[in-house]
Amino acid sequence: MPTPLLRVRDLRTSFGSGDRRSEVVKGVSFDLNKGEVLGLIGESGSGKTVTGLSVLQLLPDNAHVEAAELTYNGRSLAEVGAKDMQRLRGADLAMIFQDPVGSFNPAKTIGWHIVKALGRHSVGPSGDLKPGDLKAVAAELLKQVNIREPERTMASYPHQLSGGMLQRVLIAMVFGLNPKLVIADEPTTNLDNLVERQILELIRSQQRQHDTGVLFVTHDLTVARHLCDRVAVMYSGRIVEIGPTERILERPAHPYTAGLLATARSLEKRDAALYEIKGEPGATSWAKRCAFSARCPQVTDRCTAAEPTERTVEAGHSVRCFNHAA
Amino acid sequence: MLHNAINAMPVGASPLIRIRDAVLEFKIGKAWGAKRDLRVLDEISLDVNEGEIIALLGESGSGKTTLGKAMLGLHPLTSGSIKVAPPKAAAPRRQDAHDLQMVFQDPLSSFNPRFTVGSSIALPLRLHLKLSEEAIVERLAELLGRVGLNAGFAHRYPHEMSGGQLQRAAIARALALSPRLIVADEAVSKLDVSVRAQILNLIKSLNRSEKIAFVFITHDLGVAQFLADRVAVMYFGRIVELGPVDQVMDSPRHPYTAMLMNARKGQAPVAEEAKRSAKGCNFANRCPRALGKCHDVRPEVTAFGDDHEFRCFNPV
Amino acid sequence: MAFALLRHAVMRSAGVMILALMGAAVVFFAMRAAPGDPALTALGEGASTETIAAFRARWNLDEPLIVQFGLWVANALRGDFGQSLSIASGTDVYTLLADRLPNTLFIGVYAIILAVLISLVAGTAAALNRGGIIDTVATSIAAAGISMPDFWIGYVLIYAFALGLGWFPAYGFISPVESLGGSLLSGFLPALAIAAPMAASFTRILRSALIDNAHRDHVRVARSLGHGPSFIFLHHVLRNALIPFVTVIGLQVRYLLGGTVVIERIFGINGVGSLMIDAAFGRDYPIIQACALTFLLIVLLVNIVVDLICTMLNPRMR
Amino acid sequence: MIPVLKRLAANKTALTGAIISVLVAFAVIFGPMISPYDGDAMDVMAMLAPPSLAHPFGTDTMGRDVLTRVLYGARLSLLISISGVGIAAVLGSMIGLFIAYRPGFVSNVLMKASDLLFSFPSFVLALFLMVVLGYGVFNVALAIALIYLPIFVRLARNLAQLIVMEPWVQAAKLFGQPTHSILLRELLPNAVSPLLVQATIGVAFGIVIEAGVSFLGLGVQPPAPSLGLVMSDGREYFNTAPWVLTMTGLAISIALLGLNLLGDGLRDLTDPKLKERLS
Amino acid sequence: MNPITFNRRQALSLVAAAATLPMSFRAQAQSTTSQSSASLLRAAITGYTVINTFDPAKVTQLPESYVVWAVFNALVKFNQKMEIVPDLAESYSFIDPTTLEFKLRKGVKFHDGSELTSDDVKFSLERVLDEKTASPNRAKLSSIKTIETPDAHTVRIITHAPFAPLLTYLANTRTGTQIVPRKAVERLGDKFDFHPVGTGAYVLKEWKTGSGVKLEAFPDYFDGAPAFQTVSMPLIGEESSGLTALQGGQIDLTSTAPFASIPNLVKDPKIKVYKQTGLNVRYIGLNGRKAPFDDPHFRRALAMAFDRQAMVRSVVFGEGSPATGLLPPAIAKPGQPVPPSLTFNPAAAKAELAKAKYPADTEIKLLIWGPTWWRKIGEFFVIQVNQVLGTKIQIEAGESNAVFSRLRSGDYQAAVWGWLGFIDADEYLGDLLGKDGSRNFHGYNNPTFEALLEKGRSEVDPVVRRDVYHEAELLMLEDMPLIPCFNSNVHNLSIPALKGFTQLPYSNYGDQFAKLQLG
Repeated sequence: MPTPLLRVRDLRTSFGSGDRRSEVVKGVSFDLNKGEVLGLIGESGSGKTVTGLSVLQLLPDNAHVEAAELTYNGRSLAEVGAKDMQRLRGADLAMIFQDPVGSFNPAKTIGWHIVKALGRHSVGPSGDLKPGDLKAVAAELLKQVNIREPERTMASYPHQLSGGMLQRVLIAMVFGLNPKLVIADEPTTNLDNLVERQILELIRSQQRQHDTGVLFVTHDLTVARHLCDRVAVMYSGRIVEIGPTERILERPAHPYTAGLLATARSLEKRDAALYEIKGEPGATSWAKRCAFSARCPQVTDRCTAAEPTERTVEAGHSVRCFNHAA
Repeated sequence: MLHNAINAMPVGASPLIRIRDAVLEFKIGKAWGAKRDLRVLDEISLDVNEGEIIALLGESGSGKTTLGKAMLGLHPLTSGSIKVAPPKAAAPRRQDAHDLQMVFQDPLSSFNPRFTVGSSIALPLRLHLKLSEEAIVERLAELLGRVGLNAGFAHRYPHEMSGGQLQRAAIARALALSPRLIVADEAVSKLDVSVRAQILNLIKSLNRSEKIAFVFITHDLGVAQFLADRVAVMYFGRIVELGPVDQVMDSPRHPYTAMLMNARKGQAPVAEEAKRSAKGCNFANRCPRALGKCHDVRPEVTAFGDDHEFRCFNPV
Repeated sequence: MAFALLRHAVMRSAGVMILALMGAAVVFFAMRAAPGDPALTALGEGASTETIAAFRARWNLDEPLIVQFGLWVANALRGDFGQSLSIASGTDVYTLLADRLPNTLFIGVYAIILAVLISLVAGTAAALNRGGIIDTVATSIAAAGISMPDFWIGYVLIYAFALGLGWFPAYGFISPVESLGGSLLSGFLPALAIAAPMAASFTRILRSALIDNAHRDHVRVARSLGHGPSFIFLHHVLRNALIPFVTVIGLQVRYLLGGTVVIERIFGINGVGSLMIDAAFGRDYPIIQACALTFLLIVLLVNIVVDLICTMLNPRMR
Repeated sequence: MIPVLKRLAANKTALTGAIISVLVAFAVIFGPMISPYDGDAMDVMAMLAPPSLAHPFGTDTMGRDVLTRVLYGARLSLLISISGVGIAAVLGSMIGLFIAYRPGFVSNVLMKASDLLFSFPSFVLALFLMVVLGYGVFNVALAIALIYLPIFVRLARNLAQLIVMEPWVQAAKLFGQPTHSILLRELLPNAVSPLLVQATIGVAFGIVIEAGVSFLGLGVQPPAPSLGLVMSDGREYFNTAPWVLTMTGLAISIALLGLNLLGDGLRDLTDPKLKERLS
Repeated sequence: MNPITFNRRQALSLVAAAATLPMSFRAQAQSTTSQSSASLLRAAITGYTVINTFDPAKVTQLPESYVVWAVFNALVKFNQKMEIVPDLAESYSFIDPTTLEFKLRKGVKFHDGSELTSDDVKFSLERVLDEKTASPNRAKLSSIKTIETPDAHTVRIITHAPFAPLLTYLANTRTGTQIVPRKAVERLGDKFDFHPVGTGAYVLKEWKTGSGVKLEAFPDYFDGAPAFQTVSMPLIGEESSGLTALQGGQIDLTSTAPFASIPNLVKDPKIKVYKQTGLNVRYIGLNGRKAPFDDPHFRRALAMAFDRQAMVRSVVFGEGSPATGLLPPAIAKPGQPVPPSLTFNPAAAKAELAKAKYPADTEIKLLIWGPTWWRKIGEFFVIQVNQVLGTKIQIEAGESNAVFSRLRSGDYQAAVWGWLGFIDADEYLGDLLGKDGSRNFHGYNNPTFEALLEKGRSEVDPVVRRDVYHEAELLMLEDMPLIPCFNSNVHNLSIPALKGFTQLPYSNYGDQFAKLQLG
């Protein structure tokens, strides 16, 4: 197997200090290969967003990130200095955020944002760019994300554009920098159905065009179905199941994944009543128990006595559940 | 103050709410700047029948929430009418009590954070029913029970409850005065996936068992399909298609509905910004089937069968 | 954009004029309701009835109130605010104001500039050094600054920097018309006394606006794109923090101008403020009216300017 | 209430402010009782005595104990400021909430009137009102109330405009809750902490206004003790007895510092964006 | 990492840059500020800010007369020993008890270049007497019957009866007897108020309300050109501010000094203190036409209810003496005991109040004004009287002009007031309390008192005259139309370099500018 683009082993991220310290990511491990889209799926409190931010070191000062291994292209991100990390960001690692409106400085034009980002990394089709060319490159990038009037768009201020439009600009900007890895943090959650579909399509096509590795963070299984090569399902700070998308959608190994799928299926099948997972999600402890045990329909005594370890279902598909025969 | 645009209908009329040519315009612009009217509701005509669930389906800015609130009298209409059928039997409460209620999108802000959930639910009871304190406590427990919460939740403050629990409590509050209709505005979109199913099931069972009509506002086709008897698809203030849910979903006539259905199946629509049109069909600039006149002439409502209608010159 | 700004300015001015007219009405009618007959104040109780009648006719005091108000406004528009009744009997109020307004404006502008400079530096330093020594020192001084009434600061400054160190004149003010350097020097302490509480509050607002803006999403996005800290600070944080900063400056101008009143008195500056104090003691109604109105107009004008700056800073307001 | 106290204790600013404020309040309430001197009692033999154990702040030109005068003065100043700001807070908040809840002609007029008051420089308004109303304790309080009224109107309106859109207010409307009940039950409790914070800071500012007006001789009239009057005296004989001005100035500053810190701390605890909402 | 975490050095350099800012600009500004130069005298009028006119005939406010004496001259003036010596007159003599003849100096020029003639003198004095002029001093000169001008440099003043204070009145600025040029006055009309034309050493160059006066040396001054080309006279409302300005080097001379600072200033080598017993009186003026002061019992009760000795200590820091009557000690009959009605006597005061027809808690407002020590008179009075008698006197503060106009119009109950610069006993008793006295704001009218005043005016023998006024004063104190408090010392402060200043007990300095120099 070649070196993965991103290798994460036992990532733990906590906030605060002392008594008030709370762990949000509780030991997450995964690999992301070049040109691959990995869906990171989970509900609120599962730690999926924090996982993404931990990789890019974009968390606030009170956050504390530890990992047994956190490498980009074989290079340990933990050992990269602040200056180098700054250089890696944008050029190699980039991120698309959930709120397109907030992603732009309201006091600056769209064009300013793109030109400054391009100027920062001096990138473009020909490699080095003169400042004067940046505007043209920016316009070209906007065209690639199906923005019809790039000049007008560039002269606009963020509040003059819709969320979908802004997300498109952000995607153009991010992929225009040619990063190897993009973390997309619920980029479509705030968008309308049709726009969501367009944005997903856009990410997919840009990803293919640039052969970018994408970590796609979402709470929506159906979104993952159309976009991701593999999915990792998170629950309370850990990945409970990871594997190829089709495999997991067809034969989920974890009761939680199965429950989510059952609900989605019963919606599609127009059942009289929907399949329900009882209880509410949230950060629950994994100490000497399975965090999902309280909601699990298949719970056994073992689930509340010890922490389930990761088991391989088949090559590339593993699950954290006692009930699954190894 | 409420229902100033809503007149009582003659007794015996079948729909619960009858909306005719409802137009709602907001004035926008600064105090001294150029004002312009933004048409949020544009010639809406719709009946909501007793005991049915009707889904208002649409994207943000389509006017679905405004329409829901207008039904409740929270927004006065610019023109047109919304009429509410008078209650069939004299209900055991004061005359001005409102039997149209609402459940909101954000469960946390549905309750005044300074008071316990119980006291917020009890407020309409105290306001409109002359009940003893014991009776109120009893009624509170009963209401909470109906939405699957135990009576202990009455003493909790909103921030001490989870989203799902709060949404149940919000439904309990809406039920307090035995309403005939509840407008549920994106009532599950802020909830976690695994909790959504619980609330949707609850709403459906309340509708089936207690014959409470729901106007369910959503942008999620799946939810609409599961819950609704009928669906009204809205686009920039207009209802572009209205009909029984299966019929609309399985064989949409309006290109917009069709596009929504396709998107759900994974087919990306044409990338074009949604735009409001001054004269023609609002959807014309995104519509793959648009004709010349679509840009200039506003399509009128076309009936298709008894209960299916749409606004399109060139339907699918 | 220039046109839009101009139109915006015109629209704002129209609103301000209505407010100014309302203000004039309030000032006028309140003054009429105040105890004491202007005629008697001016002429004394012993004055003959003919003298009083002549005085009343001269100042339109025998017209109905609303007519008096109209005439007063009409005269005021022509710069005629009447004549002083007691403290400088017979002098045109306009002359008094024209003499003193430049001094007040000079000190006011001087104070604003000082306050803005101090707070820009202190606020930025504090935010950059959040939680550090500079931050603690700056915020503590700011808290102390807000807690000192300006007249008290005035004395501290006089005793420390004028009488103690001898760096600045202790009393009196050289008008900018006479000598700009002299006015800058003699105006420094009074301007600083007025500026100190303002600077303190500006510092705190700038500090918190900087910190607040540093946590905005677009800052995180900029970081994710690899922009460096100085770029982000300049273009994303400071740039955006200027909007609340300028807004607050606009709001605080009323306190600042209030401060000039007492400070003018303490430092012996012949400004509109000290004129108003003298007039208040002397119950010199025409002067009080004119001073109050002048101050109102200054605040309204400053508000227009602040509003325009905000509009330029914040594209969303255009 | 307990969690609030706990958070208060954790916030150094608020805690310092609270401690100073409590000490000042204690001194002002009980000080005059404990003090062996009468605020008015003259002792011409002991005039302008420097600070000593018997007279920690020294004595003034009439041989009155300056500390006792300051305590009485602070009591009066506080009373004036609190009543002024109190009136402004209650009235202003109600007007502000109403404006936010019921936009329309009446609200527009109220808002314009409030804006007008807000456009007068604070001290100019105070001076103007002192002339119109006449000098004296009650009128100073009234002037402070009028100066502070528009601030509360604006703040309450801005706060309520955010709350009015909240679903729970809409729900209340749907249940036919009467306007006064919506203002008092749904809006006020959720706007009250910023308003209280503003009131705390307002009391500090009210003291400044009172002291300033009285300092000029247009406010509280002698022989009633007022911080401004004591300072005005102290200024006159600063060369001979610098302690009168210095001690009184320091006393004022400490009291204001306490209130300001408390206000700031409370603001941080309740609403870090309060300042912006004022605009 | 926080994007706004800069390193400490960057933050420090910002702070340092800010700190040096005011200093760097100060260096720039200083080069442009002019320091006090030898040709400029800065003589501040402290404690007052109001000037209503510079017309000698109309002057009432103290600051006005400071300027008037620099711009005008009278026929005679006081020398340093308070003796009357010729000024515009070369000599004078009584031709008979009712005729006073002046020989005028020749070649005296007015500021407008015209020459002084006897006609100008006649015009000036008749102008004061003219009712249309509304001079506050008309009554003082009412004894004048006619003024004759036998030639251009001779003036004869003929009185109805022998008039004792005539020379004094002709010398004192506060009588408005300075000589003005007829032509200029007639030409300027009302404008003369602020465009005075005199014979004085200085010409008024500029006047700004509330701000001050600028004088320019008059090169043709008959007594020789003055040393200072320019005199600026800023008006400084507070005496302590005047001191601050003097200490800060912004002025050279003050017209008054804060009493509280005198003990310290005397020891200060950087300040020169001039001090003298003053010709003045501070009193509580009562309005005898209004309740409760239309009741003499009430008035007497108040007069005995406070300790004047303590008031002097407290209010003027011992720089004065308790009043023994209305007349300052310098002109009163010496060696007289303090009358009981001016002695602090709580028991007698209460007994007197008991006889009054008004209750103790009658509402009384006492007007106060001016610099702190003036206010303190009122404050001290109110505190002690209220304590002793249980009265409810309240204080109302005003500005001097406003209080004065209320006094004049009778719109008051009680007011702290006083006069400085009155030199003749008739000015005190006659002007303040005589029924035609132009400063009788008290409604006092006692025929016996009037008769005594009349007698005093025409009595030429100074000793007899003094006894007459003593008798009148004792009579007045029985009625107590006003409550005398104390007489205060007068002070001037200057920088030590100022030479040639002589302080006079009426504390005027306008006529001294010509003699001053910096050495």
